Order: sequence, then C-alpha cells, then structure tokens
Amino acid sequence: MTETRKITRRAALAGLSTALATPAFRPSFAQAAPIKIGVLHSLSGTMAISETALRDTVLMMVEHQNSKGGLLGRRLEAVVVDPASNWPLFAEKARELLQVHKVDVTFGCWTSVSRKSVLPVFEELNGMLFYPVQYEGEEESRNIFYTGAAPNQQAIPAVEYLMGPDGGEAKRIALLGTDYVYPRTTNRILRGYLNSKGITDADIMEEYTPFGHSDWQGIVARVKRFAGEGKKTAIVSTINGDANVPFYRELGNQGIKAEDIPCVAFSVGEEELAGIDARPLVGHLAAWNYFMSVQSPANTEFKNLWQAYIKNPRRVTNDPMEATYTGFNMWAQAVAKANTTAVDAVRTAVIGEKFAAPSGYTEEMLPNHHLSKPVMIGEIQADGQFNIVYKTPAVVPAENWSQFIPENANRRRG
Amino acid sequence: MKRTILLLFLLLAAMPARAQDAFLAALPGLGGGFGAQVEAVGQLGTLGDPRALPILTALSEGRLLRLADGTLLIRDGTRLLNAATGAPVDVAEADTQRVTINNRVRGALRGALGQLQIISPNSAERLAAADAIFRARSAENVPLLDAALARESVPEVRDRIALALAASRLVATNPADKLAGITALGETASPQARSILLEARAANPEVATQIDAAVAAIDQRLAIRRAAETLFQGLSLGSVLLLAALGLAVTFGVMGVINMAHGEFVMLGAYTTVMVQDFARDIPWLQPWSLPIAVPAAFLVTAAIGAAMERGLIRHLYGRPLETLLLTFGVGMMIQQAVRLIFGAQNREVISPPWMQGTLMLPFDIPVTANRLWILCFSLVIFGLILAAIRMTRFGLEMRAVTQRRPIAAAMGIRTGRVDALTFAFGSGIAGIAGVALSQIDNVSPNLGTGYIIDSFLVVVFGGVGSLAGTLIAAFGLGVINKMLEPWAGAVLAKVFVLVAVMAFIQRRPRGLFPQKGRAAEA
Amino acid sequence: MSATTLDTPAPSRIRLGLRAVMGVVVVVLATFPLLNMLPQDSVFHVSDFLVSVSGKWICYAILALSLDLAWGYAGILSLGHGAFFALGGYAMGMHLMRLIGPRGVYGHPVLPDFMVFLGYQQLPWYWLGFDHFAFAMLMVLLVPGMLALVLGWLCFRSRITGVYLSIITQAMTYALMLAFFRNDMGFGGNNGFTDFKELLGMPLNTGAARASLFYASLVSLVGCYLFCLWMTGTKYGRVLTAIRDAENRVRFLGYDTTSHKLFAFVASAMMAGLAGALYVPQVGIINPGEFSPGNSIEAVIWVAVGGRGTLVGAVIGAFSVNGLKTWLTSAAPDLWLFVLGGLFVAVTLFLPKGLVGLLKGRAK
Amino acid sequence: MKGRRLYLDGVSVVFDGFRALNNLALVVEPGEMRAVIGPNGAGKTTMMDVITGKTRPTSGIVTFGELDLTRMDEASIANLGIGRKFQKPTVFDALTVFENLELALKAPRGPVACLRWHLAGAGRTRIEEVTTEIGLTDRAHDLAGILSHGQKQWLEIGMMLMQDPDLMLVDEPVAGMTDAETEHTAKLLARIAGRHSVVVVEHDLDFVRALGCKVTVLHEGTLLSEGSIDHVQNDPRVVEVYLGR
Repeated sequence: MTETRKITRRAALAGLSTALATPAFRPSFAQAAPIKIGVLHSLSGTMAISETALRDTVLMMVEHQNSKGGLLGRRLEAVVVDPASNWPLFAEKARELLQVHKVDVTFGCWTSVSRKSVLPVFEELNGMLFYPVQYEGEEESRNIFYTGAAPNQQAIPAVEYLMGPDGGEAKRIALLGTDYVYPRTTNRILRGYLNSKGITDADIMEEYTPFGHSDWQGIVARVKRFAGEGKKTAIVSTINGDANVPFYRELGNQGIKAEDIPCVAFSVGEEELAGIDARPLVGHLAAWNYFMSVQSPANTEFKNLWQAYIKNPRRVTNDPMEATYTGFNMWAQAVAKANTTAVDAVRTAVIGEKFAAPSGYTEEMLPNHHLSKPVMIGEIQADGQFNIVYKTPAVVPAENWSQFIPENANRRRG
Repeated sequence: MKRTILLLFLLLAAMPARAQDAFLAALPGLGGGFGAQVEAVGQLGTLGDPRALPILTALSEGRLLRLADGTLLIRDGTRLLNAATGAPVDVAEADTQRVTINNRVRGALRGALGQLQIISPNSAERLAAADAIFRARSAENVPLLDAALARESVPEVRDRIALALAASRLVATNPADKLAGITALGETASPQARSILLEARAANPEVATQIDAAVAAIDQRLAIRRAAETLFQGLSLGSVLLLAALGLAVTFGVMGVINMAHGEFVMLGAYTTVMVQDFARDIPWLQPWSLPIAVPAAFLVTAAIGAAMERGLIRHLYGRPLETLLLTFGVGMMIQQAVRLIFGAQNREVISPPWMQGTLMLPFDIPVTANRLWILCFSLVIFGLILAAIRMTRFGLEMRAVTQRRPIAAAMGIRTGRVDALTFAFGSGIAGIAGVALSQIDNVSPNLGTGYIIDSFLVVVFGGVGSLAGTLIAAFGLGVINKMLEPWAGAVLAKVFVLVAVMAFIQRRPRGLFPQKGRAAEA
Repeated sequence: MSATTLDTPAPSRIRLGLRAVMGVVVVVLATFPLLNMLPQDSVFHVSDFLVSVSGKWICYAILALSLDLAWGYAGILSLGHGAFFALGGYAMGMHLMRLIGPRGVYGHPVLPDFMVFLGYQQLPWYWLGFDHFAFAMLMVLLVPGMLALVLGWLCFRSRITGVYLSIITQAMTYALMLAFFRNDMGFGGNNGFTDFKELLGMPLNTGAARASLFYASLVSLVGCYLFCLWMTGTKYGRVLTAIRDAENRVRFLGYDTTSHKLFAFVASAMMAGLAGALYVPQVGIINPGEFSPGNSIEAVIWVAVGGRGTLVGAVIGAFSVNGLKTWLTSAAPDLWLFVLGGLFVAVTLFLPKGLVGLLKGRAK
Repeated sequence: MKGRRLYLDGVSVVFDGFRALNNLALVVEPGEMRAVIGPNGAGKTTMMDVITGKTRPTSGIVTFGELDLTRMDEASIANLGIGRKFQKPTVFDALTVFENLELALKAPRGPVACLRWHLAGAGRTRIEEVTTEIGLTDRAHDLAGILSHGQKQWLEIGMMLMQDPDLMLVDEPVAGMTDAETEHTAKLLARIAGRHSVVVVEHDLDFVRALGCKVTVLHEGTLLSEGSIDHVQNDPRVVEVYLGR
C-alpha cells in the first residue's frame, strides 16, 4: 500500500514538472536563446498508451543533451503539447509548435493518420518532423524524416522467416489486422510477395477488426479451422495496440501453441507485452528493428540512460523509442555539422548521417528520408522480453515505395 | 506404480553401453545452433534414456545454461548442476549463458519429451506426452505407443494414447497400420485429426477415399460443435455485456442517474485487481487468492468512490438527468486522467490464475476457454446476488420504496438520502466487480471503460429500464446475435447491424423488452 | 382596456446586451485576418496560428448554435450531433478529394489515392457528382438533413424523448463511426481524407485561402445566428419552447409536435453539416474520429457551459471551452483534462444557466 | 353552433390487470354542461385521458359526432374541437401570459405556418378579450412561470377558451382557489356553457351545486349514478361509496 502511495506522489510530481517545463513557467537563463524541440505525442485519449513513452524518451534526450552542454553552445528546451489522440488537433498543435513556439524540430506522431494530418502543416511552414514508428510506406515528404521501418524492413523479412526452415516452413498464412491503412497496405504488399513465392490466394486468409477490438473468440476459432486443413499455417498480425492483449489471451486460451501456429506481430513490442502474462505466448514472434534484449554497447548505454531518467525498473525500452533516440541523435549530429538549426541546412546535413544505434548496427539516413536498418525476429519469452532468433547480417535500406504495389509504377515522382 | 519403477530400472539396466555413449555424444549438440539442437533433441528422444528427461525439460523451460567451454548446466532452483552427470557445480551464474531455442527446436523437444514421458509414473505427464506425440507424430513411435497403450490403466490417458498411436500409424509405411490410423482418427471430432488426415492425403493417394470418408465424418461432428461454439461465444460476449451493464441497470435503471463515468468505475475495478495482485506478489500463500480477494476489494473501492460522488455531486442534480450526464462525463474525464498519471498510460499486467487459463472440454467435446467460462458463471452469480439483494434484503426494500415513491418513503421514516447514496454505491460497486472480470480478458489501461459505456447503455435500454431480467436477456440476446452475424458480416458490420437493430427495436417498443409496468413508468 | 397595454414590449435590456456581446465577438473576429497582415512585431499583430485556430472555433460555434437550437429550444438533447457535423465534413471532403484530380501520389486522373491503392477500378456510384461544388454543397446540407429526418421521424413519432433519445442518437453516431472506420465503405477508413489541394480554384495552403475560409465561416456563423434569432422570435420559436417545457400540453393544444420537432431537428442537422463542411478545408483532414461519441458530448458541453437556450450562450461556450482547450493542451499537457473536467462539473453544479447566466445575474 | 355529441360506451382501460375504467358509458349532448364526481381512483382522469387520446381504451367505443376518437392522436383530437384543462395546471412557464394565449389561439398549426405567423387584428382582439375575461390583463407580459397557482388555473382556462373548442374537459378547476375565485370560476363556466359543451370534474360539491347541472358519479371506473345533484346525493349507493364517508 505504501508503495502505491509513493508512486502516486511521484507521478503527480512528474505531471506537475512537465507542466512547469513549458516555456510559460520556466525562466530562461541561457545567454543565447534555447533551441526548441517540439514534442507532439498524445498524452491522453486512446493513443496515450503508446505515445507517452515516446514523450518521455524525447524529454530524456533533451535532458541528456543539455547535460552534455547543449548544442552549438545553446541549451535545448522541450515544448510538450497534448494532441489528445484527436487528428485535427494534431494539425492544430503542429501549427502552434511551428508558428507560436517556433520550434526548430519536432518529434512526434504515432498513427499514420496523425502524420497525414500534420504533413501539410509541416510542408506549408517548412518545419521538420521526425516520425519514429514503423508504417506502411507509400509516402515521402521533404519535411518528414521516417526513423521507423518501411514495409521491406519488417514485414517481408518476417514472412520469409516463417516460410524458412527455422520458422516452420509455413504454407498458409492468416493475415489478421486492425482495419486501417498500415495493416491494409502491409497485407497488400505481403499478398503480392506471397503470390510471387507461389502461395495462392486460397492459402491466404485476411481479416480486419476495428480498433480496440476485444472479442477475438470467433476469429481465433476461424484461424484454428483455417489451420486445420492440412498445411502448416502461420499468423501474421498487424493488430494495433489495445486489441493485442485480448487477442493474445484468446490465442493462449484456445491453446494455439507457437510450435503449431506461430504468430508473428509487427506492432507488439516490449511495452505491449508488459501488459500481458507472456507465459502462454512463449515462442510467438515479433519482427522489429530493435529489441530491448539486443546485446550491444550502444543499447546498454540507451537502457542505462532510460533507467536513470525514468527510475522505474518495470519500464522497458522498445523499437519506436529506439527510433526516437536514433532520430534525435542524427538530428543533433546534423545540427552540429551544419552549425545551425535552420531547417533547410539541417535537412541537407542529415542525409548520409550515420549513427551507431542501440540495434547494434550503424544506421544511415538515406536520401529518401528513411533509415537503413537491420531486421530482427524475436521470440516472446516468459518474462515479456524477446529472444532474438534471427537478424539480417547487414542493414537493409528502406524502400518506402514498395515494388509489390503495381500502382507505384505510375507514381508521380516528387 | 511399482511396475513402472521396475520397468524404468529394467530399461536402464538393459541399455547397452553403446547407447550410453550415444547419450553423451548427443548432449553437446543441445548447446549448438538451432539445426544442431533439433538433431540432438531427436537423438535423445529416440534413445529413450531417462537421464535426458531433466535436460530436455530444462531446455524447454529456459533453464539450460552453457559455460564458455561448452559444458551444459541445469539451473535447479538456486543450484547449478552439470547436465551430463547431475552433480552440483560451483560456477557463478554470471559466467554462463542461457541456451536459447526457437520454434523448430521447441517442436522437436515436444516430440522427444513425449517419447520420454510416456513411461512416466505420473498420469498427467503421460497425458501431456500422448498429446505431444500426437502433434509430433512419427512412425518411430508406433512400438513405443503400442507398449504404452498396453500398460495404460487410466481411461482418459488410454484414449489419448490411442489417438496418438493412430496419428503415428498414419505416417507409417505399413498399409494396415495406416488404415487403422485413419479409422481411429475419423472417429474423433478433433480439428487436429482432420488436419493430420488432410496432410496425409496427398502423400497417400491409395487411401484417399478412406481419408475423405474419415474427414467427412469429422466435419459432420465439427459442424455441430461449431454451432455449439458459436453459441458459447455469444453467451460469453453476452456475459461481458451483462457484467458491464449490471451496474448501470442499478444506477440508471433503478435510480435514473445517467452515469457516464460508469466505464471509469469498471476501469477502477480492474486497477484494484492489479493492485491486489501486486500486493500479493511477494506473499506466496496469498498469490492464488489474489483474484477472489480482488472481487470484494474492487466492490469496496468503487462503491466508496460512487458514494462520495453521489453525496458530493449527483444528489444536487436529481430530476435533471441530462445534466447529470454532463457532470459525470466531466468526472469520468478526471478519473481517467488521474489513473493515467498515477499508474501510467501503459497497459498493466494481470496474471490469470492457472484455473483461468487454457481450454476446457464440455460434454460432446465442445472446447470452451476457461477464463470465459468462469466469467460467464461469475456474471450469473453476480446477477443472482444483485437480484437477491434487491428482492430479499431490507436495503433492497428501502431502495425500491425510495425509487418508486420518494415522499411516501421519506414519510415512513426511510432516510432517502442514505438510501440514494447506498444504491449508487451498490451500482458503482457492481461496476467495479465487472472490472475484475474484464481484467481477465481485456487491457487494463486507463481507456478500459470507454469501450463499454455505449454498449452498456444500449443493453439496459433494450432490456427495459428498471428490469434486471430484461438486462440479462438483452445482454445474452445481443451477444448471441452478434456472434451469429460475425462469420457472415465480419466483426465490424455485425456490431453495426446489432446497433441498428437495437435502435430500430427501441423505436417500436420505446420501453424495451420488459417495460416497467404500471402508470408510474409513464410519469 | 386599451390595446396599447398588450403591445409586445421591446426586447429586454439583457437580451439586447447579449446581442451586443455577439456583435462585439463578430467584429473582433472579423479583424483577425486584417490584423494578421500587420508586421509581426506590431502589438496588434494576430498570428497565423490564431487566425487558423479561431477559424476552427467559428465552425465549432456554428455546431454549438445548431445543437442549442435542438436542445436549448426544442428540448432534443442529441448526443449524436457530431455525426451531422462529420457527414457535412465528409461531403466537403469528397469534393476536395475529387478536386485533387491527377495531382495524387499515383497520378490517377479520377480516383483518389486511397481508392487506387485499395484496387478500385472505378468511382463508386455515391461519389458521382461530387466534383461539382454546387452538388457537394447541396449534399453538405441534404445528407445530414436526411439522416435527421429519418431518425427524427422514427423517434419523435414513437415519442422517444429525453434520455432515451440521447442514447439512441449516441448509438447512431457510434454505429456510423464503426462503419466509416471500415476501409470497404469507400471513405478512406481510418485515414479518412487528407492532402487537399484546392477549393474553388484557390490553393488551400495559402494565407489568402485561410482568410477566405475564415470569412466564409464567420459569415455562415452570422447567417446561422440571424436565422436562429429570427426563427426563435416567431411563433414557431415559442411553440418549440413550449414543446421543450411541456410537450404533452402542446399536443393537447392541437399542435402536431412530431412535425415541429422534426423541422427544428432537420434544420439543426443541416447547420451542423454546414459547420463540418467549413471545418474540413481549414483543418485539412476528416476521419471517422469525428463521429466518436465523445466529440458529440463535448459539443453539448460547450452549449451547457455557455448557457443553453440562449443563442449567444452557445457561441460563447464554444469559443471559451475550445480556447481553454487550445491553451491548456500546451500549457498543462498532463493536467488539462482535470481543468476541463472540473469546469464541466462546476458549470453543471453551480452555473446551470452557463456563463450567460452569470452575465444575466450581474445585470440584475 | 356546430354541436357534436360525445358518446362513450363500454369503455374499459386496463393497466396491468388493474381496471381503471370498467365498461363506462357516458353521453354529453351538444351545449350541455356536465359535472363528473367520484372518489379518488374512480377513473375520472383516465376518462379524460381516453377522450383526449392520451390513453387508448382496451375496449369500447368513444365517438365525437361521427368521429371515432380511439383512432386519433392528441393533436388531431384537439384540432377537432376538444379542449382540456389539466388537474395540475400546466402552462408554459418560459412564455408570457400573452404568448401562452397566442399559442392556443385557433390558427394553422404546422411549423411553416407558425414561422410565417403574424398576429392580425382579429387574433389580437380575441386575446385581449380572453385576457380580460380571466382577469390577467395587468400580467399579460409577465412570464407564466411567476403567476400564482390560481392565476395559472385561470390562464389555462383562458387557453382553452382561445381554442374555441366544441367540448371542454375541465379537470378540478377550483383546486387551491380561494372562495371568491371559486365563485368567479363557477360563473365563468356557466357563461361558457351556452356556447360549448363542458365536462367538469370536481371534488368540491358546493362548486358542483353552484354549476347547477347534471351530475355523473363514477366509482371504480364505472358509472354509479347520474342525475341532478340532489338526485345523486340521495342515491344510497352514492352515499355508501362516496358521500357516506
């Protein structure tokens, strides 16, 4: 009981301190005007569950950078706003960050729709946004840098693994996803890929559910039947956020074992597993570009930094946090190189910038504003961590325009 | 029992020296790459050396460690044992590395463990072994299973061994064995058996007709089972709706208070479960009881908050239901954000006790998931308790008196204010209990309640405001209809159809399935 | 008894005062785009951000006005007004999508990007005609109007009132939200419509376009306000008030209350649709989130905070709550929900007549 | 005088097994004034509900002239020329006395007609007449909500007059009135009676006596006795169930 009370007070203090961290309250004591970092992540509403950790990551990086003496001799200052999981509010807050607070760079967004909502604002006002989440691709903007995975850096290697000897040589694939653009696109790309590998549409099951879907009995039972038709079956899950807990529970309770029907997920990381009893899920898979269990000096540094900041051993690191961390460092390197925070200069400077990321690989910002990243497959372990069973020997450059989408042939080149 | 031990002894004694060498030779493979592991596991399984059992178990449970020189160790509690000899070793665990496996190794392990465990004296282990062999199926296991079947005395285990034998025979080369396997598998209602048969069909064209017949027989059984499954799924969804709606049936149905913070009470109930569980985490004897303890705890916590809210805020707004709606919406916002700040926005882990995990078999081999079955029963028990509380206690009597004729109840000496507070607390407490149940199937996050509020209101209105029985029937009815529509329409459209149907129904019968009777309802 | 004693008296000072407040609000708003053109260092300079955000608030004010007509005057508490707003927004969004033409990512001459991408071969029939501005504007009013007509007719005819009506309208917007989230509906699913290029030949990402949309919204707000003012000033307005307070009694006077309520509800839905249509080009996105029941409840709260049953109250409520929200989501990102939630609680408990009630109290 | 006859026969209303009206018969001739009395729960208000369309009878015939009232809704029945004053005065509190009367004034009732409505000379004169008749001229522009109980009763009678109905159903018009007001009301109703049919439900026997009309006694939803006030007062059955206690 006492422990809970302590947590309460600490959390309340944390809340208060972020409130005070906004420019209205804190006197500026630096000689030069501080460099302003916009933080555009939902702190309330449905997406808060995922995005608050990214807010914390950026705040951690700002603190860390300041402890190293800031950038260009100037102090960094975070401007945190809450777009409240409301897409038009994202656009409004983006405009506010750029026009009112005049931020030099923004880290933000999780869902594709929030990114689509702010994209015109960043383009109009020539801002700079680092977007840290894996997404469906099919986009390119001079004002956005994508530090998460493109589909070729996550989905296709994962399915390749499932179809290989270590993954169980799957011949039938059930594509389960939340009904929005990321799963739809990813599955379209995967279908194209699977067809090219000789898996016909009869052996592909595709099913979509609404956000926050909590009753998976029927669908899991259908997957079981689908798998009961004589071919080795695997599940590819693009189920988003909240719906995963009930999905995995149902999977566990209906006795779907990873040895029989492995399930590989693209949106389930350490953070999501922290909310589930992972024991029945051991052996199911996830594909990311980083796992907390990666053994590398850069990761150790990242994890230590995080624990020193958050002071809660239960809080984990995950892929989008790593992408935020990498993006932040690349931006800082580019600012140092360009010797200014001006967007146009930094935009040029950041291309080709390399950073030894916590993933253990040296990642590079490509001219298409995406990163080259390694691909890793992890098996869920009982403690909610991932056991890395596969990683690409080298980084994979991002292809934001997929070759498996035929319309990309007549795409207008921007 | 004695017989098995004797048998073990005999097996061990009869083991030729060559085989013992093979055991030691196979062992290092376990610490190698995934390919080497699969091979080594396969060898150890076929050798049937009982010494392999603890090693393979350790490997599957992640307790097998490796020293830099390749020596394998088993972690047994706090001790480290040499895998080959079983002798304790004095090494710091920090110097070791855990041997990791992947799904392919896991599959091989299951088969090998099955082979080794089928002679175990423990019937549960033999059952698990039979299932493992059934899944792993290999022609090599036929003699092993034949022997196991001959000495098996527990009927349930016998059945499973027979099934595993059938599956193993299917991959055998002997045609008679094959046919026997097909026939045995065709007598089940198991989707795995169906899958195995279909898999074998391509490889064995000569028995295709028999396989087809067997599959058809299974399909027929499965169709019946599927109907039963759909019904159960519907009832299960209904029980969730019922739990979520019961609290509202009291606060809204009986008192007429529109509590938009109802979902937040459900969420608080779930967080109480988390807190009870965290509290019990370090107290071993308490651990299994954390869920049962959470039920009254959640009731008390949410009831207290409900009572405070009623006394502090809602009572000023009686007779203005729509304003209560706005007020409680505001309160809901604050509760949600408070929880987010205190517990964090992330999902919290709730551990299901073992009796709430996995699948249970009802008669006629209808599989139901344990947590959902428990929640279904739980919802009915809670429903019964509420009914009893309202019908048979003094409090229930006063509650009904106050809600029906407030001034007269007051004139008769009932303290109406107290009854209001208690009633609201009662309804809120039920919402908290619902939260305990929902923590077992849904996310425990600050947003937990938001998803249930509209459904709950619809259930109460559909059933007839003020009628608990109506709420019960509405919840189960909507659940079953939703699940019946789902395979055709998909999850989203099914839900949209149900919503539209309820709206249309309310147009026809504005007072729901079971309207409150009498003139009082029209006031 | 001379007839003069029964002449209708002049509007009370309070009422005139409220109208004056409305006038001031409109005039101040009207200067925003002009002041925006002043140099940045001028004290009177209004930032681009304030112009664009207040353009959005004006749309919310129209929505609040429409809700006030239904709730404050006719007693129909709709918890689904966000649906009408969103439908108007979608109609406008469809027009804007058609105007993108071959400028989309995939360069298809007719199909919007998301359709190309989901493998549509041709435009679904319900998208036809939306390339014409006039048709789209008609749909902005007709689609919400028709939905309100059907739903209202069913509900009012079966005498569904009060809480029941609220719950049904809430279920309606919830069902629509679920349906629009489906990609198979042909409305872009969760991503909805974004990346608009132009409207009436005007590129949308320019200051001029923003100012034009701002003034279009302001004119619409004034138009809707005057329309409501006129409507509530007629005998029809008094019938509505009478229905709100004692519907049965009005029936016994021989009024067919169903048609009266229906008329108000449809008019209100159309206004909400108009607000949505003005909102979409300004915020640059429409997605099914606009249908979420929470949005509708929030709109009700604006009206409650401002003061239901007074038109000016609805407008003031929309501006003050949204202004506060804009400010707090930056100034206190972790705590703003407490402030807003607390405000709702305080208003319902202590200011049942809203902020306008506070003004009235002062006046007396 | 168009004069239509109100005719009820065999009317029963059952709420959940409780018979509020039981095989009730009643005839009110055009221009007639009728008093209906009975103890609490005798079915007086239910009878009014049945006539005005608020409650559908479980069985029985209710006609007004040639028209079957059981098939019409409240608004159509009101437009047919049946006005009602409720037991508990219900006026529109948020409107002024004048506006209350204006709403009741006989005029097209549709939404569009209301939007285009202008109060013309004849209507205004009529409102003035009625305001004078109910003695509320001074309060014409006050909100109805701030009137006294008696004044609300008057206003409601005024609203009924504005409708110019053929048949008026008046439920307990003098409840809560002073003696002087009661007397005034009796005179007013008597004056009206020549032009309209009136059914008055009352408890106050002195008032009923003052009306000087035919009296119907209801008991347990059925007709117990009918005739002059003296006749019913001497009817032993009436004495037993009502007056005797």
